[in-house]
Amino acid sequence: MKDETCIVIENRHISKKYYMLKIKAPYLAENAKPGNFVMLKASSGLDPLLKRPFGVFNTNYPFTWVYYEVVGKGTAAIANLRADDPVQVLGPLGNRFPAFTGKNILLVAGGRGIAPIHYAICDYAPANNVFLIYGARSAGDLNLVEELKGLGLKKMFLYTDDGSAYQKGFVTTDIRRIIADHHIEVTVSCGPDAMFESLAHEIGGIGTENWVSLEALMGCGFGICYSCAVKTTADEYKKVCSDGPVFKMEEIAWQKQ
Amino acid sequence: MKDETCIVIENRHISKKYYMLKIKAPYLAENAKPGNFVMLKASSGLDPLLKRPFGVFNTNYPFTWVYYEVVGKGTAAIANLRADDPVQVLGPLGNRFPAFTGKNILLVAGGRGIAPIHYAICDYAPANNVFLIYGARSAGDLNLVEELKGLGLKKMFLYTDDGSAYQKGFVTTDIRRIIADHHIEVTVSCGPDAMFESLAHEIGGIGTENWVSLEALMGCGFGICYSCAVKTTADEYKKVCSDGPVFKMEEIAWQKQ
Amino acid sequence: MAKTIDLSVDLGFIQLKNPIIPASGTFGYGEEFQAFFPLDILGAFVLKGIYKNPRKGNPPPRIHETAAGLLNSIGLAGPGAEELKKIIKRTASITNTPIIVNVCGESDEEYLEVAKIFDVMEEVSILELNISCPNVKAGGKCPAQDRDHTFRLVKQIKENTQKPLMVKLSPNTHDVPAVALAAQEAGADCISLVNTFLGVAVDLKKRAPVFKNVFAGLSGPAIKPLALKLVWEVAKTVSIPVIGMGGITSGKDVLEFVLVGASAVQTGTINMAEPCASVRIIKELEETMEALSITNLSEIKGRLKL
Amino acid sequence: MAKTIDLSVDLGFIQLKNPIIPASGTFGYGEEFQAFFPLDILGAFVLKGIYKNPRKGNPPPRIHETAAGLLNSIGLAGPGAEELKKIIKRTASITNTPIIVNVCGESDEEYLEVAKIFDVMEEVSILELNISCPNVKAGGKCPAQDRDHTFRLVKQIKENTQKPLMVKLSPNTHDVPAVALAAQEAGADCISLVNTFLGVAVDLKKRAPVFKNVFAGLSGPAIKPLALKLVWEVAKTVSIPVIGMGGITSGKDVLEFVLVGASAVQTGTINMAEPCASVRIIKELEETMEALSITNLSEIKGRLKL
Ligand SMILES: Cc1cc2nc3c(=O)[nH]c(=O)nc-3n(C[C@H](O)[C@H](O)[C@H](O)COP(=O)(O)OP(=O)(O)OC[C@H]3O[C@@H](n4cnc5c(N)ncnc54)[C@H](O)[C@@H]3O)c2cc1C
Ligand SMILES: Cc1cc2nc3c(=O)[nH]c(=O)nc-3n(C[C@H](O)[C@H](O)[C@H](O)COP(=O)(O)OP(=O)(O)OC[C@H]3O[C@@H](n4cnc5c(N)ncnc54)[C@H](O)[C@@H]3O)c2cc1C
Ligand SMILES: Cc1cc2nc3c(=O)[nH]c(=O)nc-3n(C[C@H](O)[C@H](O)[C@H](O)COP(=O)(O)O)c2cc1C
Ligand SMILES: Cc1cc2nc3c(=O)[nH]c(=O)nc-3n(C[C@H](O)[C@H](O)[C@H](O)COP(=O)(O)O)c2cc1C
Ligand code: FES
Ligand code: FES
Repeated sequence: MKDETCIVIENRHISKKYYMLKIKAPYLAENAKPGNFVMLKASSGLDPLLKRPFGVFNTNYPFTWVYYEVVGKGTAAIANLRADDPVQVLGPLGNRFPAFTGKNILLVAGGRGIAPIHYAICDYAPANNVFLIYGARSAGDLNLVEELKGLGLKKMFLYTDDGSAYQKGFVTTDIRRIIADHHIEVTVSCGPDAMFESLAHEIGGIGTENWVSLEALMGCGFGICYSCAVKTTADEYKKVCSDGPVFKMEEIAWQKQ
Repeated sequence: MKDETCIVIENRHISKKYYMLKIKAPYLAENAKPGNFVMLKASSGLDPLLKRPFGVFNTNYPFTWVYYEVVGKGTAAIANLRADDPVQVLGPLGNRFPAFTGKNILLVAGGRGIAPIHYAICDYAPANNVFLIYGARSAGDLNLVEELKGLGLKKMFLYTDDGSAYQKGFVTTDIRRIIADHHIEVTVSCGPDAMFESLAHEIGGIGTENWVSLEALMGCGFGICYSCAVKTTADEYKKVCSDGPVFKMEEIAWQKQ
Repeated sequence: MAKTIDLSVDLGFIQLKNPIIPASGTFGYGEEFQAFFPLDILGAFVLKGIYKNPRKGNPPPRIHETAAGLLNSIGLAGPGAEELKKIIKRTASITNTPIIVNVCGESDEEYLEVAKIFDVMEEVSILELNISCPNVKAGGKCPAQDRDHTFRLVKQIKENTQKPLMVKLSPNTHDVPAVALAAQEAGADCISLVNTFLGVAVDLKKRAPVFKNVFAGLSGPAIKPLALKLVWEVAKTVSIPVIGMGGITSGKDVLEFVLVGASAVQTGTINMAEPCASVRIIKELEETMEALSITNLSEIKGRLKL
Repeated sequence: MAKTIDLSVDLGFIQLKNPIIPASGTFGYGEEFQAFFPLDILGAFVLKGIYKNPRKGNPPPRIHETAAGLLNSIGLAGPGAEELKKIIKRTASITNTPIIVNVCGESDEEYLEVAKIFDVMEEVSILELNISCPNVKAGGKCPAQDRDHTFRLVKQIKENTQKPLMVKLSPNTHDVPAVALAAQEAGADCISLVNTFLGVAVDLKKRAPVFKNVFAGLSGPAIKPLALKLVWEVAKTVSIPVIGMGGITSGKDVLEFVLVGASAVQTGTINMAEPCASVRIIKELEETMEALSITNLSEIKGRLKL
């Protein structure tokens, strides 16, 4: 991991509040593994003060891509970046998705959770049978479908909560059937907390090996501030940034469970 | 005066820490008089918090130009603006340089003080005999000389403190001789406080009508916060933003005097 | 905007059309803002603090920007009470919005004198007692630093004036809720807080404090979390209405202060940075209330779920 | 950089190679930063606060960003003293930079117990007493809020330990210089300040405080003017060295704290935002000293021209 000033190559508006940032970050591009994340800050100013965490969407030396949604002042500042602007980059951070070969893997993404899942697809597709469930609030939140089509997925299931595009429903709507139909052995998911809670409820005990990539408020991103606590089933706190962000689903104490 | 979001047309680096900002600000361009200033802020963020004051360099409906030097965080943020960016603009503010016809006028500018003086030249040159003394620390601080040449000045006297360009000296070095030689009746100056102090010493009592355009730390720019106090010879404080920024030289209590 | 959203605020002794009240020292004498928007849109507004006699104020520099904050040491420059009376008549002729006079004094006697002058002006709706003024007889301490002094002063003013009295607290004291309680017990009709926090800035080149008085008052977004805490503590303690302030710059900020217990708010530094801030904040407040299904501020006032 | 600039600092009981000391809770256990720069470049560093037993810390959210500031309510999560001993041995094996242990306790007894544990470790150079921990027996009040409690606690620790003792003050008390003086009288070798300011944040959607404990500690650039004031007041009051902190993000900030009287500084929140901040700040400090013709910090320490 390195704390560097990198250069913005492109900051493309995708839809609604979603953007794709491409940065020139050789060290990051060389070292980031699927599941890793980076901390970004648009300027060296004092407000916003802290960097913000983002999953690695993809890398291609010397470039790294980040797919993000504007939700507050940190992401708004990042959305204002333009080609040639400097950006503060700390990474790669966190653990990675486990490696698999010859498995039937179901990836599950909710909204911007597609970011690390995209990188996982790139990693898994060549040597596994990879399926994707991808859902979001509505049409404009379900982006990058064309890009996903080129990644060698066995099958893709797309949902919007409001039915404004593809199937109306949630990522959990048909998941048990999909798992059964395709003899899924492993699931890897990323999305909002509410999605994880439903997921844990649906597939928690059905025998698949389930991995999740969590979000949490992060102060530092590398394990020193204890901001990013998540409760485990052992009734301890783990640090999402350095113990995760990838956890076994059963390790986490989901609230709804 | 209006508080508006305007659009940056161009933000050109001139030399060292000097820039020329061109904004599309129809109301301002239509209403700004020579000597007026504007308050600018690069973004709607909270740090920097306040707008910063700048003399109007020129206007040409619907455009306004501001010539500025980066000295701290407010001007640094403005220097980062690019074409099409929004910029917060409050103006026009303050009083104007008095109007003259048929006079021998000497304009005196120190460093970035050329900004309002430039606008004054545009205003005075058609109907008066206008002379300019312009000085700055060194070569890279004495900018826009070519632009000034096209404004119809009778004569221009250029100085650098360190002699790295033009005459070595200060704006005060030959001022008494210049006033005598060209039968100057009116002087109008803008520059740093130290320049005013020397000027007041040199030409305070020699019979010319002397006007100055002051700088001060400004909180609001329109007279409500009392931040921009300047001591007068009547031992009162005046507000640079709303009583000025243009004052009679003898009204101000110069420290060195 | 949906008709159903009601921004009005009832302070008991007065009804305001909305909770937005530009704060003393950051809104001039009101009339200067008429160039930007009609004063009629405001809930009320507070005039710059006034002493009996004209005051020059402190030598410059009088302000210094810090990270998301502003230090000021204006020194309460002003034209004196007689001149302010004229200004108020002028301002009152252009708006019906309630005018609040920020009463200052170097001694209890001066506070009372100033209060009486404006108490008899029908153009004035509320007196705000600025108990953060350094008191010459108390060795430069201000009444706000001392519960007993606050009680004495407020009582004396209440006994000699008719108008509703808002007492403006300083955060620079040991036990702010105790001072608030003293003000309430002495008869205050409502409390406003916070005034600025004492801070210091250093001029490295001069190796000297930026301000001649060394200390200056910190305001702006930097202080918002500290102000929210104090407003919450005071609102829990007193039963009279509390007017919250400190770093408010948005409609959301207003709702945060209302949730911790403020009946209305004052907006300070933002008026300097953005003269039209009031227009924006009122609009944002309405929009945010609609988005959060709040139809009236009284629904949420002090209703922080613990 | 010119050879003539000497960054070293003499605290009397220890010599530091420079005045930059990352602050407790913002620098982990030191070793995590070795990935970014050699710990040897630092003047010293303070480990995350430690209690006797492992602590889980508070439920999330534990941080909330405010304008140029950070509210935190981590709840002093940590592995307990025994585990920390192992970590310290590991860290000490990679650097000679003095290690400072931030001693916490829920009671005076626990403070003493923890202090004694680290007092006997040769790898530890200084004990920093974090007197801002809520004290279970004192109804949640922390020793730092009370002069007498501070005196008692510091005296007890000094009588039972050998290492230099740094007492870290809270700004959330009536009379900070008085508490500093009490610590000095009880035998403290130096003072550090400020810890975080109490603030509140509101979650509008939930209509609840952001933090379960309601209050959280404000740090970062937002508090710098308030911290400079308190450091100045304390440095004027005590004769032992003062370590200043609160919002430091640059070499210039360091010099401002030294001018108001700090012998050295601690850097907090900036280490979270920018892990390499120490490298940059040391470089900026050297450059700024050169630009201002300061060859040694002792030339300007406390020399604010009034
Ligand atoms: C490991 C990790 C990977 C991530 N990857 C991506 C990604 O690839 N793309 C993407 O768009 N986003 C991602 N996020 C989320 C992203 O970090 C946040 O949206 C961002 O930090 C918000 O910053 P802000 O300043 O814009 O919002 P703020 O102004 O800080 O916050 C706006 C609102 O969002 C809430 N909030 C912010 N962050 C979180 C969070 N992490 N959990 C819960 N609530 C939060 C705040 O409490 C507040 O209510 C990731 C987060 C983590 C921890
Ligand atoms: C009426 C008026 C017209 C002006 N016109 C121009 C112009 O045309 N072009 C231009 O480049 N600048 C002009 N200035 C100066 C300009 O406003 C300042 O340089 C700017 O506000 C600095 O902002 P900052 O945030 O970059 O610096 P800050 O970070 O605020 O300050 C940097 C340093 O400069 C000092 N400083 C800042 N402003 C002033 C000031 N006004 N007087 C004395 N010290 C100050 C600060 O105390 C600090 O030490 C004008 C000022 C006034 C009042
Ligand atoms: C430039 C300036 C002048 C002020 N003058 C006064 C005053 O005359 N009387 C008063 O009670 N408060 C005065 N204040 C304090 C404000 O009214 C308000 O309490 C404080 O700024 C906090 O609010 P804010 O953070 O929204 O600015 C002044 C504040 C500033 C910034
Ligand atoms: C996340 C976090 C954790 C902290 N933990 C501790 C701690 O364990 N012990 C302590 O004495 N201070 C702790 N502090 C306070 C800092 O050491 C420091 O006093 C404070 O943050 C002010 O400095 P700053 O503004 O530079 O951050 C913590 C601060 C933060 C932000
Ligand atoms: S974000 Fe700091 S420990 Fe995880
Ligand atoms: S800058 Fe506010 S009164 Fe002049």
